[in-house]
Amino acid sequence: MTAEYKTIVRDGLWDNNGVLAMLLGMCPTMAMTNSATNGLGMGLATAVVMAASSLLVSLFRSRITQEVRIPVFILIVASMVTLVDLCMNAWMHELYKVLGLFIPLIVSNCLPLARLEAFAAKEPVLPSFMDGLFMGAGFTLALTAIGAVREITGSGTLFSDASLLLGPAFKFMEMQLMASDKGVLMMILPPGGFLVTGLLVVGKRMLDVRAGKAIQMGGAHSAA
Amino acid sequence: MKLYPIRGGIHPEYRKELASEKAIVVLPMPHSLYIPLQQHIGAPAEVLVKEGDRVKKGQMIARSQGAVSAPQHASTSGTIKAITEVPAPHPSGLPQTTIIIEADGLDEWGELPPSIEDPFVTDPAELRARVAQSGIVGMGGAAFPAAVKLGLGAQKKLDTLLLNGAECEPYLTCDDRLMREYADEIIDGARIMARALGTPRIVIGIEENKPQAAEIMTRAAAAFPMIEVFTVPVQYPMGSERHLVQAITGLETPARKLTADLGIVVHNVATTRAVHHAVRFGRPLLARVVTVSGAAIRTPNNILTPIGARVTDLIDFCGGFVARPESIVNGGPMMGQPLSSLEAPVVKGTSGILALTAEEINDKPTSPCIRCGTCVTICPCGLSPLDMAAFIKKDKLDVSAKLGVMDCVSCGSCSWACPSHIPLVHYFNYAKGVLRDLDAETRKSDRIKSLAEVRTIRLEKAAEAKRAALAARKPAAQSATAEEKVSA
Amino acid sequence: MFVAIGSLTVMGVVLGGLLGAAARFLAVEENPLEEELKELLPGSQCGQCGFVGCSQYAAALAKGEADITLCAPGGKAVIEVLAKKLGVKADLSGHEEKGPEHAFIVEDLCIGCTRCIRECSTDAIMGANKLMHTIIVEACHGCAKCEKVCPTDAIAMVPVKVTLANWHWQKPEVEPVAHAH
Amino acid sequence: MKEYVLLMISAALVNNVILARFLGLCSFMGVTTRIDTAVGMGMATTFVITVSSMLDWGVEAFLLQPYSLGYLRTVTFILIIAAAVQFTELIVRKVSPPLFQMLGIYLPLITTNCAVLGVALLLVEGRMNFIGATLFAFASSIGYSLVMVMFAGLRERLALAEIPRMFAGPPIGFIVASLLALAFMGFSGMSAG
Amino acid sequence: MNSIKRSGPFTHSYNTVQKTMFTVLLALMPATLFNLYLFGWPAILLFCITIGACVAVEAGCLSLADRPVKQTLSDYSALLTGWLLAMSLPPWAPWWVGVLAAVFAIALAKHPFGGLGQNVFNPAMVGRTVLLVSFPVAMTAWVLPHPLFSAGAPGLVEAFAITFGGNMPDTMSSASALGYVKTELSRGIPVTQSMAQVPDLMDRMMGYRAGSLGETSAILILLGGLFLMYKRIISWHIPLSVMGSLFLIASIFNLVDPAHYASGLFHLFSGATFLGAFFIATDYVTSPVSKKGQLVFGVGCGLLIWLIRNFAGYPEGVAFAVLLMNGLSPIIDQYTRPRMFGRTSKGEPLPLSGGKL
Amino acid sequence: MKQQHMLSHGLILGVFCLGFGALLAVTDMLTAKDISARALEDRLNSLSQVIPTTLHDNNLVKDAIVMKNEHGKEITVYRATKEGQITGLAYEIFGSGYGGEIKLMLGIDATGKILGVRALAHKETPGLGDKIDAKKGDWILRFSGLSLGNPPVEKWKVKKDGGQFDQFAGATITPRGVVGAIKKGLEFYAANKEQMIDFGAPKASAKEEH
Ligand SMILES: Cc1cc2nc3c(=O)[nH]c(=O)nc-3n(C[C@H](O)[C@H](O)[C@H](O)COP(=O)(O)O)c2cc1C
Ligand SMILES: Cc1cc2nc3c(=O)[nH]c(=O)nc-3n(C[C@H](O)[C@H](O)[C@H](O)COP(=O)(O)O)c2cc1C
Ligand SMILES: Cc1cc2nc3c(=O)[nH]c(=O)nc-3n(C[C@H](O)[C@H](O)[C@H](O)COP(=O)(O)O)c2cc1C
Ligand SMILES: Cc1cc2nc3c(=O)[nH]c(=O)nc-3n(C[C@H](O)[C@H](O)[C@H](O)CO)c2cc1C
Ligand code: SF4
Ligand code: SF4
Ligand code: SF4
Ligand code: SF4
Ligand code: FES
Repeated sequence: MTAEYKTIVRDGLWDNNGVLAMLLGMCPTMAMTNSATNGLGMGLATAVVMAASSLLVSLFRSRITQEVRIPVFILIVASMVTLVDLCMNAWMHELYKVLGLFIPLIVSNCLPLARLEAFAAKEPVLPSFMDGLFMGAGFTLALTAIGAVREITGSGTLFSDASLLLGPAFKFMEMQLMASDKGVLMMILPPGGFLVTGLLVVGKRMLDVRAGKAIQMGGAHSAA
Repeated sequence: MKLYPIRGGIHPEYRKELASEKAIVVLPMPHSLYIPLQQHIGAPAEVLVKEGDRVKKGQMIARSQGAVSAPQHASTSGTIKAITEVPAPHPSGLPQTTIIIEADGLDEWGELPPSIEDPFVTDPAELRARVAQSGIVGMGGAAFPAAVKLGLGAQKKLDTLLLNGAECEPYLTCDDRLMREYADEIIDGARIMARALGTPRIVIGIEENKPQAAEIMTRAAAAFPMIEVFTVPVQYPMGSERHLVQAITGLETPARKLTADLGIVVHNVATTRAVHHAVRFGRPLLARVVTVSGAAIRTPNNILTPIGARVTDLIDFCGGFVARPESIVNGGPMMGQPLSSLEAPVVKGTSGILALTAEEINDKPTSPCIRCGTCVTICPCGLSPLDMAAFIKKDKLDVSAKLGVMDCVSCGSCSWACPSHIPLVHYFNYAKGVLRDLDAETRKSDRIKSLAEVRTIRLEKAAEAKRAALAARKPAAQSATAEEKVSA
Repeated sequence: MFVAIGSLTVMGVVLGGLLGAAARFLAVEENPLEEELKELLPGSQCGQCGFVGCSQYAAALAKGEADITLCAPGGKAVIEVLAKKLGVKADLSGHEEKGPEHAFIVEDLCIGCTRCIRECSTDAIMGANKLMHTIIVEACHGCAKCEKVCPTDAIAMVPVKVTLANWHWQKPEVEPVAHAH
Repeated sequence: MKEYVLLMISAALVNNVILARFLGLCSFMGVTTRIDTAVGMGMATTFVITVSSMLDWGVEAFLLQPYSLGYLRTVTFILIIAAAVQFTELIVRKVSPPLFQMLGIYLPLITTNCAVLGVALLLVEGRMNFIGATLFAFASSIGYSLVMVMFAGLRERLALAEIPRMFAGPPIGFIVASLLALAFMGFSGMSAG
Repeated sequence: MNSIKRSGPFTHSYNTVQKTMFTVLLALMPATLFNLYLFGWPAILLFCITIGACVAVEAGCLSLADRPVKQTLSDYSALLTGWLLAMSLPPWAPWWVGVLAAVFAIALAKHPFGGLGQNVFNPAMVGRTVLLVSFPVAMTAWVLPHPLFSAGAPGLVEAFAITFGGNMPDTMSSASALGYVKTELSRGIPVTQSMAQVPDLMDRMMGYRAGSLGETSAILILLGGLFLMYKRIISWHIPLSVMGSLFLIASIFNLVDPAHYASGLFHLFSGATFLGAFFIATDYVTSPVSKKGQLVFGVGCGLLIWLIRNFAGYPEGVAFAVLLMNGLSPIIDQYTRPRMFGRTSKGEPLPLSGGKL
Repeated sequence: MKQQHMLSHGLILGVFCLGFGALLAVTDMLTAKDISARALEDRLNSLSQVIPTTLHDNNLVKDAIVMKNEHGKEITVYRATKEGQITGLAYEIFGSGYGGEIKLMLGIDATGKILGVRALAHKETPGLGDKIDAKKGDWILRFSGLSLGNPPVEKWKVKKDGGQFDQFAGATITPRGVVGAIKKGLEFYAANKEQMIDFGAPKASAKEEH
């Protein structure tokens, strides 16, 4: 793997993580992380869409004029989302039931569009695809982590219903760590989503500081 | 006698009893007097004497220069020992040009202008000229040349001269004593000033905590129907002129305007007494009453001090220190400035010298603001000190300016009351300084911009002329230009 | 199926046309920012920012290609107004405020070469050929260009003197009980 | 009448777009550093949500439903939103330059604000009539604006606080959002009452 | 003497943060002692645990942040937060309720913001609401007063079992008035009828009712509040506007439809109205600073309390109302700054002619 | 020139729309069958929890009819038959809970005895009211076998209200809503029995779609 791809991977998974560093794609991050399984599922779906649309945008990038850039990008993302939606509904129905309303919302999830603008619209096909894929993977990672923390503290389980998402073979992942009524309910309610995300950003900072890196202070479009 | 409420304010411990019953005593003439060229707001005075000159008491030794300025006079007779840089009575301790007079002990009067027999038929302009010539500046703190203020009468329609006898600062009793001991002179001076200003009415405002002064002044004023004496509630900073005006007339002076725009001119009682001396006897402003007080002073006192005596002279006169002073303050404890050196001289605006112990100051380490809102409630100017300070702390001076930091009169109420002991006023002083600097800088850079433009135009013109000349010379210059290009 | 494809295509064409039209109407606007920025700069064309002069710096700023902290003569004040205008955070950490300076000519060293006079953009240097030169402090904005051209090192930059007139309180020190970050 | 009031309260407060439904969070975290920008963003978004929801309602009722094109919903809605945003920009610029000055910079951000699409999809899910849909969209965006402005006020305050370095910036923003969501839980169960 | 660090003033009031907090503690004392007596040993245990936990968490956070621990603890703010937090918990709640609430109050709502004075939400109320939302069962387990040493009151040993073993005897549980009226209403029993079952006004004023550990005695809380006003720690603006607006809106609706809306007096003397109005909503840090702002804040609290009590899922809304208004405080602050001297409320200089007020 | 530009933007977007529209349409065609099959499965699945599959040999969805319930809301009544005999009915019932409406599916046999009840959708508080969910507790299972007369009508209440059903600790509103809904559902059958088992009525299946 060349250095360039290494950076793409590291950026996507950690340094420039969509959720923890760029603060994009916040909505699914909050809404779909009341359990690790949901986070994982949402992350995977998003990753597929991101990889596919990055690929397409990069392919067509020379044909798209400045003025219609955004609508075309949106159209591409929306089509990919619909595609995923239809296919999931038809062939991965259990997962579809879990992710529900939020699959259509991948369309306006700011993360794919931001990556299309920032990367795929300028770079060749393969790196774009990699960027989409690993940004999506980083997104999945963050969502799963947030989901795990919320699930453990809020309901005392981990990866509950993972077998519905991934198939019966993954039953082993489902864990019951404490009695469900001992959990701090708030953690799986809206306040918990914000709280855990905030704390994970702090956690990332601490690790970064320990690794001798500078703290990233802002989100992607914090100065408007 | 209807009074109007003023906003906010505080009730600090006044501790006036330390000096209020001490009659005014005269300071024995010190060995040397240090007379700074600038004891007032405006341009410094211009020296008229040189080293070695002999001067007599009352002789003008520096004359005013510019529209807003005031002359300085020799406070006693003696020789000019030096004209040099001496630390100013100022927290920075920066030096300023000072005339040092070695007293000869004779205290010999020089030639004085004649006294004006009946000021009430004299042309106001002449009265003003006399006041200007006598070097009188406001003695209530700001030290603004009094004659300039008297000139307002010619520009605006005025109806009231307000005598400020509030003396709201803790400790200070000089105005109190002055009113008790020299009421007639004050009243006479006030009438002269009213004449100069053209105001038909004089109002005297005295805080309720000076009942004797109020009584004596009322008695002294009884003969003159144009004069009214008001006792105003004890509420710091009642002595601030805008607030005193509001308390007595109910009028609120608009921001960036003067009380004179409402037809009211405010003067300190000591200022009017100085005017009395200048007009009736031709004597310039040579001495003032200074309250020396504070728990670190052995015997607090009200001292008639020649301008130019050093602070150390006053303190020695009071028997020195009985305790370690935490701060030596020039003025009252609320608005006064810390003195960086005891060698600094007393100037025309010095109303008090306080040697304060740590217990009296009662300052504590700063803790975070708990947003108690006290500062907001008590700010007499309706500001939000906590917000202004927070923005200044984060270097957002422009926001603090928007919140009105320039409107702050530095009365100190907020700092006094803050339970977290945040140096609010210090933040504001800092911000005001920086904002003033920035202002000066923009003005300078505007000037520089125009200078640069002028230069550019000049250069362009010159280049144009050169080109024209070149073109005029000979068309065969073609090859020459080519050569030039190669070399360039 | 054909309804689907058809309606989507029609929508695409219409919207595309609309956006094209929009782009046309929106494109005409010229960037007024540059002018405004130029107003904010000192205007002395000293070139310390690394650009030819203030206009070029302003142009670069407007395009977002230059850092706002480059103008030395403008100091913190200019950085702050630029930050505000451009809606960005001024990072003053790297910017060391030296305080205002002006040039000072050591008259003993001056040989009257007039190089500095030609250099000064505000005519702040007085003197004539072969004669000693002096600086008019009020007109000098401390760009230090003259310092650089002087063949005898007769020009030094000195801080503007603190006097009673321009002294002010320093910012209070950070409170003792406040935070060690 | 009463159900419309309930619908609006529920949309604005109880099921607040940001704090309960988790929509539009990127702008919530991104453009709330100052109150005036938050107000601007709120106004612009309110306008776009209301208008595009009305259009989307029309598309749903007259195109998608009759021809069973449910699967094109996402694509058509988002195209309409993108167009509505651009169109708004055009009109505002023509009609009121001062308003454009105020809202202009926010408009492009709105296209990718999932609150807009989210509200439209919720409308379809709720099968509301036109008036209900319009009111719902409007109330939802008012709730959005309210929270944006509140949050911006809080962040302006925080800009003056001595936040520990590890928490400064986004983390403290999340914590404030969390506590705000906690406070809004006080309204939960409101529609039932 | 040559380096002068600070400008004036050179005299200061004797007011300090520590003294302020201490005075508040003093003002809380009568109500606290009376209620501890009323609810007996389990309440005393919970009270100590909660305060202890708050102080311990504060100390931990301070040392994590590298700040002077002893010096900062002595500003008593954590103690006060713990105290008020304890007063807002169900009196016989198990120990972990107090500890967890303390963690959320101090480590979540206070220190990430930078500690005293920097937080934007009321720490005690954050602690209480997090617990309420997370553990609704434990947080709505009320008991009737069992005064110390009276018959039927738990002794120290039983108290340990209640607080540490979670063995709250079912027989002792009791609904709170607000909760009772609310559930009855939800099954169609009009307020007018269910009102017969709640303790009468006199009992509720004195404090003989089920409720949070420190909220029941309106009279003693009022006493403490008046003491604070006398000491000028708080002003009348917030308490009066909270209670006034609550009373007013409740009374209006009660007049219109007494079957659905309880009376103004009932709202005043139920739940945490008094404690909230005098001690919670008045928290300096999280309420507006100007008097005008405080009135707006108070009215907002009052209306929200009524709204939540009547229409939302929770029987009581003081904590939520306070938190919601905390969230609005910065904005209220910005729009209710006092008028500057000599300027219009917009900040322009006054016109000369209009100088007269 | 400008005009052309505008057109070309339109064309670009139009072409993309055309392409992706086609892609989606094709995908829809490919998936449509599976999707409706899944939807049917879903329906049957949830039905099977309230009407055991052993009880019928017909397609419940096909034989469903649409009726108006007592609030005028349209509900689908699924009917199970075995060898032409009606063996069971399933329909949606609604209760009001703590967080709003609770949607349940009630299955009964022809005599009005409960075969099973399941919560379909609710917004009750997790950890408190959500114990009505079969996944979270067995509370909902205890209704099987009961009917309007067993227990007697006046005992169809939670214990707190003097009935026979347990409430959850700290949550009475949810169980009260559920018990009330079931009771009303049973009463609905009692009142509309004739119509519900009439096989001449128009079928609902034609209207089934997404
Ligand atoms: C807060 C504050 C307090 C003041 N207190 C007094 C005072 O007690 N006595 C006084 O004469 N001047 C006081 N002044 C100064 C007056 O505002 C005003 O400048 C003075 O009375 C004008 O008189 P003069 O020019 O004769 O000094 C105070 C000013 C401020 C800002
Ligand atoms: C300061 C304070 C705030 C409170 N806030 C709430 C609240 O927001 N929600 C709630 O259900 N209970 C809250 N409580 C608890 C209730 O006030 C109260 O204990 C309970 O509803 C019983 O009141 P009653 O006896 O008057 O019916 C709070 C208690 C205190 C002391
Ligand atoms: C946060 C919270 C959530 C609640 N959720 C539910 C719920 O889901 N179901 C319910 O019946 N009651 C719920 N309640 C209501 C109470 O627990 C309510 O007081 C109770 O239903 C009354 O019953 P009781 O008579 O057992 O006290 C909730 C209360 C709170 C404070
Ligand atoms: C009048 C008054 C009321 C207070 N009320 C509260 C309160 O309700 N909750 C709290 O945590 N602290 C309260 N405090 C203490 C203090 O303000 C609190 O610890 C800070 O909010 C922490 O930053 C109060 C303090 C005072 C002076
Ligand atoms: S010093 Fe300034 S801010 Fe403070 S109270 Fe006085 S006028 Fe107000
Ligand atoms: S008086 Fe001090 S602690 Fe109180 S609000 Fe003002 S600055 Fe803050
Ligand atoms: S450094 Fe500043 S003054 Fe000099 S040319 Fe650049 S912008 Fe102009
Ligand atoms: S530094 Fe030199 S060149 Fe620059 S303005 Fe001053 S005198 Fe002129
Ligand atoms: S993901 Fe919803 S606004 Fe960004």
